[in-house]
Amino acid sequence: MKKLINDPDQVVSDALAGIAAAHPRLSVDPKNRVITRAAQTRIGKVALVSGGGSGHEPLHGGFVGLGMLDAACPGEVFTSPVPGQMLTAAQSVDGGAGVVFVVKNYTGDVLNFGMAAELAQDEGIAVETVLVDDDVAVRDSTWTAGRRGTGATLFVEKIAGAAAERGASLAEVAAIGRRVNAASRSFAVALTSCTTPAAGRPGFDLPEDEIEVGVGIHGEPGRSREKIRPAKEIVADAMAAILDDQPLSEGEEVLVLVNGLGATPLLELYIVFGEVSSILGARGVRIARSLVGDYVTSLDMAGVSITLCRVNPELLALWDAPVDTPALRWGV
Amino acid sequence: MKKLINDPDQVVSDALAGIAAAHPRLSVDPKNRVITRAAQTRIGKVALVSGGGSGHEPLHGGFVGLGMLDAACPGEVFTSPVPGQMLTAAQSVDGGAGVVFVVKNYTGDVLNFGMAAELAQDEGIAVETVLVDDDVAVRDSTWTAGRRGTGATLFVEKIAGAAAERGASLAEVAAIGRRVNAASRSFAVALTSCTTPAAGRPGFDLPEDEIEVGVGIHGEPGRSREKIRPAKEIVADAMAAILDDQPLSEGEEVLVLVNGLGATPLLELYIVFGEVSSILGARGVRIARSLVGDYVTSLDMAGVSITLCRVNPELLALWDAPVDTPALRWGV
Amino acid sequence: MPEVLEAAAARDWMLESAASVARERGRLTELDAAIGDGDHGTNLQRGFTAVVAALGGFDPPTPGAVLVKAGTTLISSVGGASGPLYGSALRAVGKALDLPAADGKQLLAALAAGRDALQRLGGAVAGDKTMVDVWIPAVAEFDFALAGGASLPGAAASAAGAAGRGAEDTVPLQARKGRASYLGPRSIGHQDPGATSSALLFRALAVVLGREPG
Amino acid sequence: MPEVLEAAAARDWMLESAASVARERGRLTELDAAIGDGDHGTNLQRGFTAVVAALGGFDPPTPGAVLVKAGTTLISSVGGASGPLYGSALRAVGKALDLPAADGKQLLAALAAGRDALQRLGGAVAGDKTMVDVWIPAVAEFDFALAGGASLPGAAASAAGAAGRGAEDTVPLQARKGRASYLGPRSIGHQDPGATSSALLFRALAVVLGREPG
Ligand SMILES: Nc1ncnc2c1ncn2[C@@H]1O[C@H](COP(=O)(O)OP(=O)(O)O)[C@@H](O)[C@H]1O
Ligand SMILES: Nc1ncnc2c1ncn2[C@@H]1O[C@H](COP(=O)(O)OP(=O)(O)O)[C@@H](O)[C@H]1O
Ligand SMILES: [Mg+2]
Ligand SMILES: [Mg+2]
Ligand SMILES: [Mg+2]
Ligand SMILES: [Mg+2]
Repeated sequence: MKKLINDPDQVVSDALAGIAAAHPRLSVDPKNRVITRAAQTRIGKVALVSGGGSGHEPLHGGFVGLGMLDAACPGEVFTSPVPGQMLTAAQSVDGGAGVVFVVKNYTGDVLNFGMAAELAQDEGIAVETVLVDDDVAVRDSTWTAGRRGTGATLFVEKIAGAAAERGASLAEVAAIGRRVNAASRSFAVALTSCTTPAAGRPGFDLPEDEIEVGVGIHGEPGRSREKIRPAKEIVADAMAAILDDQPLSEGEEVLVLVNGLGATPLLELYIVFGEVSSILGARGVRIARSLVGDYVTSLDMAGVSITLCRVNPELLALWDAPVDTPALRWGV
Repeated sequence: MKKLINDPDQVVSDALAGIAAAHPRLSVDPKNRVITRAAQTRIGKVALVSGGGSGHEPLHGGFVGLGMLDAACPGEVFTSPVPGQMLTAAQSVDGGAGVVFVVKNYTGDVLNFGMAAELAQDEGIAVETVLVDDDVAVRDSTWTAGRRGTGATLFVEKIAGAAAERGASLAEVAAIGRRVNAASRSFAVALTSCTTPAAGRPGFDLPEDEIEVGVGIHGEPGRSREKIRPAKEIVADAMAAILDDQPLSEGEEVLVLVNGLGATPLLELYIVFGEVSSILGARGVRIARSLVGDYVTSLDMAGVSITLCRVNPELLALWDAPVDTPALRWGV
Repeated sequence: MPEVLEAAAARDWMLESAASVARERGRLTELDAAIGDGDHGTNLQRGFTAVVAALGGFDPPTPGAVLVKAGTTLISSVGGASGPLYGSALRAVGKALDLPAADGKQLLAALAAGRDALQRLGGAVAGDKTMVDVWIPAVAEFDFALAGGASLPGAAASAAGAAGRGAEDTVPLQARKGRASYLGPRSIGHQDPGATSSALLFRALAVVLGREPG
Repeated sequence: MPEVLEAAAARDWMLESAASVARERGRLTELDAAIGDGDHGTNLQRGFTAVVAALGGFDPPTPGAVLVKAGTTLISSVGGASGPLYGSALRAVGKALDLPAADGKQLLAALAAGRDALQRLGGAVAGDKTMVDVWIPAVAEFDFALAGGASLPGAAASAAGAAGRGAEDTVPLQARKGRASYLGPRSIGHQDPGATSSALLFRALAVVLGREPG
């Protein structure tokens, strides 16, 4: 394993020090491992708190700022944070209007955020939880822990964050977050696994001519293993999985996220985006807005995830609202 | 080689199609391979044109837009564009006030942009060329082709672009670009090589415990090969190379770019930034502004480059001026 | 050999668990890398290191207090799925041992409470390829042994054996809970990391209760 | 065998060059991967494919027009360092052959003009580990052979031999121009890709001039 780190056990602390130094508009509590906006929450504004295992940067810390999250709680690499972190975060950003927890649907995150919600409510903080589960590679059924939360997290945090900034109530912000999640679908393909500092070697080994299809963002193997094929075919399959699950009809509008998993050149992401856009174009589906780049990563995994979110003018206006975070910035 | 591509010979064309689909505020000429702003150049505004081999995305196409470049000319992967591209670009973006070519110092780029400048001048377009050569890993002497242009290109394009937006003259814009280059220094370290679609295998092979120190952005080996060490030590050496070449004294202000070469997790880049900031802090040098992320990449190379640019209030104001491009956006 | 579990033995159980987690860290992480995300060993090592620290200088009158403290510490230091699950289980065991010394029946009831807390929180049932597949047979065997007249150490030893077999028996199962469930049929053929670490905890209990007092 | 170079032979020279570049593409790219950026073979293949297309249906009265066209095409299709360099060199050769048929002396003068254009544009001198290290000895040998009474094909053959040796002689050199110079001493021990492709061009000329007319 070769990494630009000092010590596998210090990765998260060292990175937090760098985040603190790089982003004056954020404030980092290294002891409790909480990243908040430097500015206090406006009284009466609903606060958004998210978090999860580290290794997905810029998610979540890179989305803290005006118009998006109020706080992020980074856990160890690929390990959900502990309830104490979310409690500290909720206490420090609650503006009296309550706190929305944005939680990716993984057993660890669900359990830890769940305990944190109880603790926060005991402290008199109103908490609503929005569960993100957009990954269609996982069949949602009694046979699994349910769909994973992946790329849609960015859409939920941006749009719900904008609603909160506009003064929406706790129930409204949570409702919008849930609507965005319900309107979103994702699918990911990996060309390589990734290596956590602790494990020191890849989660799985892929031959030079094979890819993992339907992977998550934790280096776990995917739904199946296939031979590498032209991007056109790989994207066609991923889009089919998404569109089978959520058919889109002519004239509908979507947000598109073509997301690099960490080690994929932007040049390739643009090739993927080109294929996505011609598939949608052929169906008469309009790409209202899009992002191409690394937003929800899996350490040094090479691969791509595609996320679509069906939007209407209301959600689009919230998407376009000003945002000022390390990873997303416009309108300011 | 595993890549998300359709055909090694179609990589640049396919990516251009994706860029066109992803960025409505850009206009892409696929035949001549020129990326321009969708909006015509304001009459009287100096136009900035850059370009170079592909594989460094978001450089240069991702820097086209308000406050930065007017046009970018992507060559084949790691191959400088041909003079005809820059001529077409200059003709389509010249606002009557002349065109500045921002050229990274590589023989191929220098020769092709040089020929393009002659052709453009024959067409009656005034051209000034700003050569970027910030990489201190290369000893500038009669013994080499001179320093390579790397991370400082972003600083030059942003700051000179802001000056042009403010109505500076051709000579002034070129002069500011040259000042930024003269005030900038870079150094890069690679943990892996990168693989061009055409070559199909890495430019060099690195054992699991070795790194290449002083690399460029074209997968070429670096100045020397060393054992992997803690990030703290690797960064200390890189900073020493930079600061030996351009000593910074207490109280001076710098822009800092901690740039991923393509396959480096953001988590690691933040660790590197933390080390950079403590080294500068110890010298009393203030980080006025910073960027952490992938901006000047080398396909799927794992590694990092560090660029410092000494700034004064005037340059800082130009840095802070509004910019609206796919890869850099603020103030709008 | 002790016929009751006292506070000191409860502490020893946690220290022995910490030691064996440290020994098996690599294996637990490897098992998790195969069907999860490769952090189970690191997670538990971090957690039990915190438990050892928390128990240092803490000596309460009851075994329950020790285990509640250990569980709370795991919840606040592990994260992941296993932190809340083990934390809640140990807290439940501890809450049922709010007395100076627990005999076999009392310990059995406490372990059953831990198993129930685990299932309540995680919603897993037998055969889902989780820790539960160790807790259920281990507690049942503990019960069976006592009923058969076994001593406390003897029952703990039998339970540890059942726990080990339960962990091995997760190999052919398809996971229906936790990360491994994402793999669907591909989760078959691998031993569940959490079941494996649960077996370590039951083994640690047997080791501690099997020691000659001294 | 032809004692003069006419337009048809000039075209054949370019077609033969295109063919050998296509054959050697992989090797040229590998040499470039070792001390450059691994695109030399692809660059020249792209360029000469364009040259072949440009020369199709184009039949001018002079060999010079053919080579000027070829050079211009390389400049507009190759990019990189080699595009402008080969393009300018061939254009210079062509400009010096503005006549229906060139004899040995005239071809020598034209090749010398190409060499000079190459050096003027790139600023490289003998020993810098570039194409120049092939052009200089090849042109010198062409001159020497003619002076020794060799026929045009004979002089071209000798020049091709010298070109091949010149390419091999770049192995021990440390690059002082182009990307390879970034490697400093680490560029020693590798053959220069551009020198290698230049040797292919001189070999192609010898092959074409060595053919029985038919
Ligand atoms: N719903 C659940 N009920 C019981 N045990 C579970 C459940 N989900 C996961 N586990 C256990 O947790 C173990 C994984 O723990 P760990 O790797 O530390 O957490 P994470 O999966 O969050 O990385 C699994 O091997 C499994 O035994
Ligand atoms: N200044 C120069 N003068 C002459 N030849 C040069 C010079 N710089 C580079 N070359 C030649 O160009 C070759 C590399 O060509 P190519 O790989 O196509 O371009 P690039 O280096 O831009 O990738 C080198 O092997 C060398 O022979
Ligand atoms: Mg985990
Ligand atoms: Mg090149
Ligand atoms: Mg795990
Ligand atoms: Mg090259």
